Amino acid sequence: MTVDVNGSPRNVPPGCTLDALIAAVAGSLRGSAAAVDGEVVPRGEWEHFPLADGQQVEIITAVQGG
Amino acid sequence: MTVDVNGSPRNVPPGCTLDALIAAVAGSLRGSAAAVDGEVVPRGEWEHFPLADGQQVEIITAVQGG
Amino acid sequence: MTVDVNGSPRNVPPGCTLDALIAAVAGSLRGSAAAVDGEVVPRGEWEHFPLADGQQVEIITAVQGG
Amino acid sequence: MTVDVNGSPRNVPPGCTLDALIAAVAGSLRGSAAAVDGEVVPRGEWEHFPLADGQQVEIITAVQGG
Amino acid sequence: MDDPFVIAGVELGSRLILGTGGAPSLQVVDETLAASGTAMCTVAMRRVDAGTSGSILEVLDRHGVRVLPNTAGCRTAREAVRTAQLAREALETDWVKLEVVADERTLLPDPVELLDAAAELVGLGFTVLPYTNDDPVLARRLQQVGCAAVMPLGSPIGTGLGIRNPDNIELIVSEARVPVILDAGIGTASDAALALELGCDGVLLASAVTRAQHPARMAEAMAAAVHAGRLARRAGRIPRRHHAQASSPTEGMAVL
Amino acid sequence: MDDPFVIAGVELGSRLILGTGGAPSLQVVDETLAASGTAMCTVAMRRVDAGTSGSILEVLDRHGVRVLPNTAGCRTAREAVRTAQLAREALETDWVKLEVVADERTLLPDPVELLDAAAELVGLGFTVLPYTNDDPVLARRLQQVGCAAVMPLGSPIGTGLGIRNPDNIELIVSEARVPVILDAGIGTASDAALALELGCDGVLLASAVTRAQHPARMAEAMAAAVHAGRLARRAGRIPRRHHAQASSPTEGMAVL
Amino acid sequence: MDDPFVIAGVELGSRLILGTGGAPSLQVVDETLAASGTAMCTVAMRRVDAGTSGSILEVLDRHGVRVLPNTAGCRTAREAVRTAQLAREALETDWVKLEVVADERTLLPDPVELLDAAAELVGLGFTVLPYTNDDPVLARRLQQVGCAAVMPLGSPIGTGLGIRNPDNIELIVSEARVPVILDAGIGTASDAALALELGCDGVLLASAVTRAQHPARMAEAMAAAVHAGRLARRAGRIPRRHHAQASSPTEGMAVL
Amino acid sequence: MDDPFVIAGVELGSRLILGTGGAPSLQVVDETLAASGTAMCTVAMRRVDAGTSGSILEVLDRHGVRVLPNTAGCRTAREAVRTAQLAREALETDWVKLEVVADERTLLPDPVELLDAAAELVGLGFTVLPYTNDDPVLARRLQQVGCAAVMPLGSPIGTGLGIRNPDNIELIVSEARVPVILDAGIGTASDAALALELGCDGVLLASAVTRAQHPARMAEAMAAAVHAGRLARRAGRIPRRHHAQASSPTEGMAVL
Repeated sequence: MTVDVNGSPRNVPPGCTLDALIAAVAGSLRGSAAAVDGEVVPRGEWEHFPLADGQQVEIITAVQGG
Repeated sequence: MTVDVNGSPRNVPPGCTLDALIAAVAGSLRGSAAAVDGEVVPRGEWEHFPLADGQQVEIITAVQGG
Repeated sequence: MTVDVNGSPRNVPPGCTLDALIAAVAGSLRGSAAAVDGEVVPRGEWEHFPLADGQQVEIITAVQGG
Repeated sequence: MTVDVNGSPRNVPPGCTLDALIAAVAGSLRGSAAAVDGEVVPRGEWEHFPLADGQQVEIITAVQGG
Repeated sequence: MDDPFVIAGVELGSRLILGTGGAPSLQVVDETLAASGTAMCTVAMRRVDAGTSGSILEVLDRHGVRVLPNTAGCRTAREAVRTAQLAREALETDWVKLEVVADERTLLPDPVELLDAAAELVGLGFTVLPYTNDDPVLARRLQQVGCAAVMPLGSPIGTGLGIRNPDNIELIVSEARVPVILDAGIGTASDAALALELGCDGVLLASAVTRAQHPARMAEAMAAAVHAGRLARRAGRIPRRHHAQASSPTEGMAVL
Repeated sequence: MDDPFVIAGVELGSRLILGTGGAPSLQVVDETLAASGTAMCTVAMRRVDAGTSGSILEVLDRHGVRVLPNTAGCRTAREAVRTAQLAREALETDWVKLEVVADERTLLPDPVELLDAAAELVGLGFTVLPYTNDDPVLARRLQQVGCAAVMPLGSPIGTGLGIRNPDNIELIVSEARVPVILDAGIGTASDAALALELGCDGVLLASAVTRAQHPARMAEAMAAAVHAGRLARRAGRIPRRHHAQASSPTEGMAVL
Repeated sequence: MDDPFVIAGVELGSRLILGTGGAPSLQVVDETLAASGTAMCTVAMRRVDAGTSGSILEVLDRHGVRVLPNTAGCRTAREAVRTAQLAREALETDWVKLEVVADERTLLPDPVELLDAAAELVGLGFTVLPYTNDDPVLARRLQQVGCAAVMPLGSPIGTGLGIRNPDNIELIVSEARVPVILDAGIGTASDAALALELGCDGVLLASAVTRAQHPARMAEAMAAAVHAGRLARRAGRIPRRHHAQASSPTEGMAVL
Repeated sequence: MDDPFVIAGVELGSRLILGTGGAPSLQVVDETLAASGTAMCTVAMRRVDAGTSGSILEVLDRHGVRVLPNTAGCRTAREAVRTAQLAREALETDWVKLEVVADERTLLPDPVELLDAAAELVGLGFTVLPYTNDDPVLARRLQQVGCAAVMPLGSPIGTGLGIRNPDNIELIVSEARVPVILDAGIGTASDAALALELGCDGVLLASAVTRAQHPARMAEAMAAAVHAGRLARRAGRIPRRHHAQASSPTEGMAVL
């Protein structure tokens, strides 16, 4: 199936969970977080959070900032 | 009957209307306005605005101000 | 003979007096003044002030200034 | 004989030299200096500098200052 | 007039707006109005029986000066709106100088209550001239809700500290789509001139004139200062330079 | 006139003295004189053949304006004294704006040469108006040698930076026994008003007007600013306060 | 430590808080952290794939510095709240530097959105440090809704104009019941010292260090300046006097 | 030390020079010396019997601090030269802080007497550090006659008004061929930091420390401030900008 990650379409296996996606995109779970369809998903729920086709996912991390 | 005018009780004849009260208190209708029980009464309604016992009336005018 | 006027050599007839030089250079005596060899010559003396060959003459006037 | 020291008369033995006066007034020679009749006397001359009756002597030292 | 001062479609004959508060007597108000040439003055609304006198209105009438009621003393949007409504009934004008202050000590505007009151009064058909702080963002929002002018402070009311943050005033002016009137803080004539030079369209002041040692003379000074500042703004001042530049010719020096 | 401006026993009709340097044309000088209402203007003295035109004097005559020759460009007392003498012969006035600058970059006065020149010129019967820095001690010394006025700078010539050290100007004014004229540094109208508010008796400026985008308009602005500043000085401004003070009554609020 | 700096019950080892934005490299961030001795740094939250690198966190870890995520770039309360929530999940801290700006040009806070966001985040259990303007009333309201500190600007972000309105900062300090941190506008060391002298509890700056010609040296300068300013505040400065006062004795002069 | 502070070939270990006047006791002087880390202190020369105590020298010795005698109180070149000669005999140093003031009220330097005294003392082999006003031309002349440093005031002695005219200090620095030491007017730490940021090589202050509520703490503050200001000068501050500049990335915002 396809989800939108940070504005770009990405194919993910059916049943893919959020923690897997974050790990794949960010390289690790540490220091990152995600919102699905505009709602922030608590870290504790990532493992069991199933993704659905067409969802909008934002995956962010810390960068240098003022 | 008695109405409260600018914080002090004042006896007024039964059936007294707002225009009469303003004229009595302010000396004329010009340059003054009134609120009854917290609601501002439009100038055009004064003549027919009956006062009731115990109402709170504020009668104001213009003074020097910054 | 030759005198230096405002930094340039200028031929003047023998016996030429300062008032004549100023008039020639400035067009009139009004609004101008002169120094000969560094000394300011009072207006009253111009008429009878003889110039000598090789003298340094400065003739000035008023210009726009702050 | 009498000399004026810092504005007050002071009796000193005849033949008194400047070093003795400074020592007497200031307690020591260190950190002080003197002028006699308005002239500053170099430290090296104090020992042999004879005082004369009626001289004006200023003896100064360092104090707290900005 | 080649440089009209217009608020809400009404041309005012002077860029100097006077507050009448603080004057020791109506006689002094009368003299300052004459000396200032102002076209609009503020008044406060108070209970008739508070030892007040309505005759300030007669003084303003005599000078043909427009009256601008204020909501001085109000602390909430609710109070300010009702006070504006009373003023409208009493003075038959829908113009109001909107003041909603946070406390008596600083007399600084409360941005939230001010914005709420402004929006409500615009909805009620008032021509709203809000006294605001010097925050360019709040000034922008006040315009967005429909205020007819914005009136930022130079410094707190009555302090005479002048314009403490000219950068903010310039920023407000650079974005404004309505007249900007410097309100509060003016202490002397040069402060008023500076306000116009920064691009303000007018100045509103009270204490600087009414509490001066010679109010009428200071009123005349303020009128001249506002005129001077406006002309200077339109004349295009010289740029600030860090190095000197001679104003007399550097050539043609005599050798002496 | 209830507040005359007098230098060396001569009453001048305006506290604004204009320099004519920097104006793009005599036409512009003519317009600025008319707009400013000035009563005295400075001119520089230069060689006749330096492509100069004497007709600046005609413009001043036409406006009935007093001419004040300067010694601009002089670097030593000797040069300045001779230049003043030439000016006296040329213009038949013993008034002189004395300038002795240390260098072309800063155009700042040289205190030692300035004081020497001032003393010598006073001895020669001149009425000396020295352009000086803002040092109160030098201003005092210039008065001691007999100068008819002192003319401290607000900031360097042509910079338009205004009055950089108001404390010094106030100190000079507080001690002055002759008129104090703020000379140099004025950039815009509020600077001129401030000079008068600080207690200066007049202002001398050139570039601020002659190099403005619209010289005549700025000249009018400066005239109004000087008038405003003088009136404000005499009106007795309100003291600066650190806490706000209401200009509307705090009693008699309606309960709404 | 006899003068602890405590926010929300947490003692920080330095009153200097650094932003890491603008540094040309993580190497420079590393050097500035070492030179500054800071105990807390801000970071921004951005999409992982925007060419960003997470390793800023490793640098902060290495120095044992607390991370303070910001909501830079947010224009509405909604965006800011969600960004804060993402930061909490990502960084496992409930502290947030709350920024809600009105536009990209001025980067000034939007008072209405800021206040709404602050109230909501406090309700969600965040420790909120809001970047605000210098309005004392807004600072008061931010405290009323439960912010752990208030962080007024000295001047707009990145301008280096220092503290444009010290009166407002002093007023905010005089009323504050939480730490006041001067945020934005610092250009050089004396600006930082002044912030502490005015009574601020700390300073937050980024560009002044990260964009200086020698960032690590400026970081050291800022650390010293914050220390100096705090000590000066606690030392009780001499009052400002308008007349001179000798620091050497006036008696005991020798007659020479 | 990679950034030595050298006067007349002598390296001093601190850019902070302290005056000892105004301290309530030698005990306080002792504490401030320890806290400041200064390497040179000024003393005044007074009659032995004026209830004075010579032991200030012992305190300076104990801290290994160089003594710099001043000519405070002198009004003429003659007095100042003789006072310097007495100091040389008494303290066996040919360094002198030259003060020649015009009056007791302003304590401002007399430019003419100062310059005369400086030239004579240089001729007598003294190392002359003159206290001067902020006139760049006088500073230049003092260097021309051979002074080893120039010490312009920020504001009058003891006022604590800081640096009233930074432009003049920058101008003096830009031309200086000897160390420039900001002398007089410092009120608090940020003033001292600013002096170094403007390019001064050092700061001399007395009252700001000795008359502070907690002198030793203020001494420590001044030491930190001078260090901060010098580092900031060498770090290359960011330019002042009129428009904001973000310190967080503008790309990579999440869509929330």
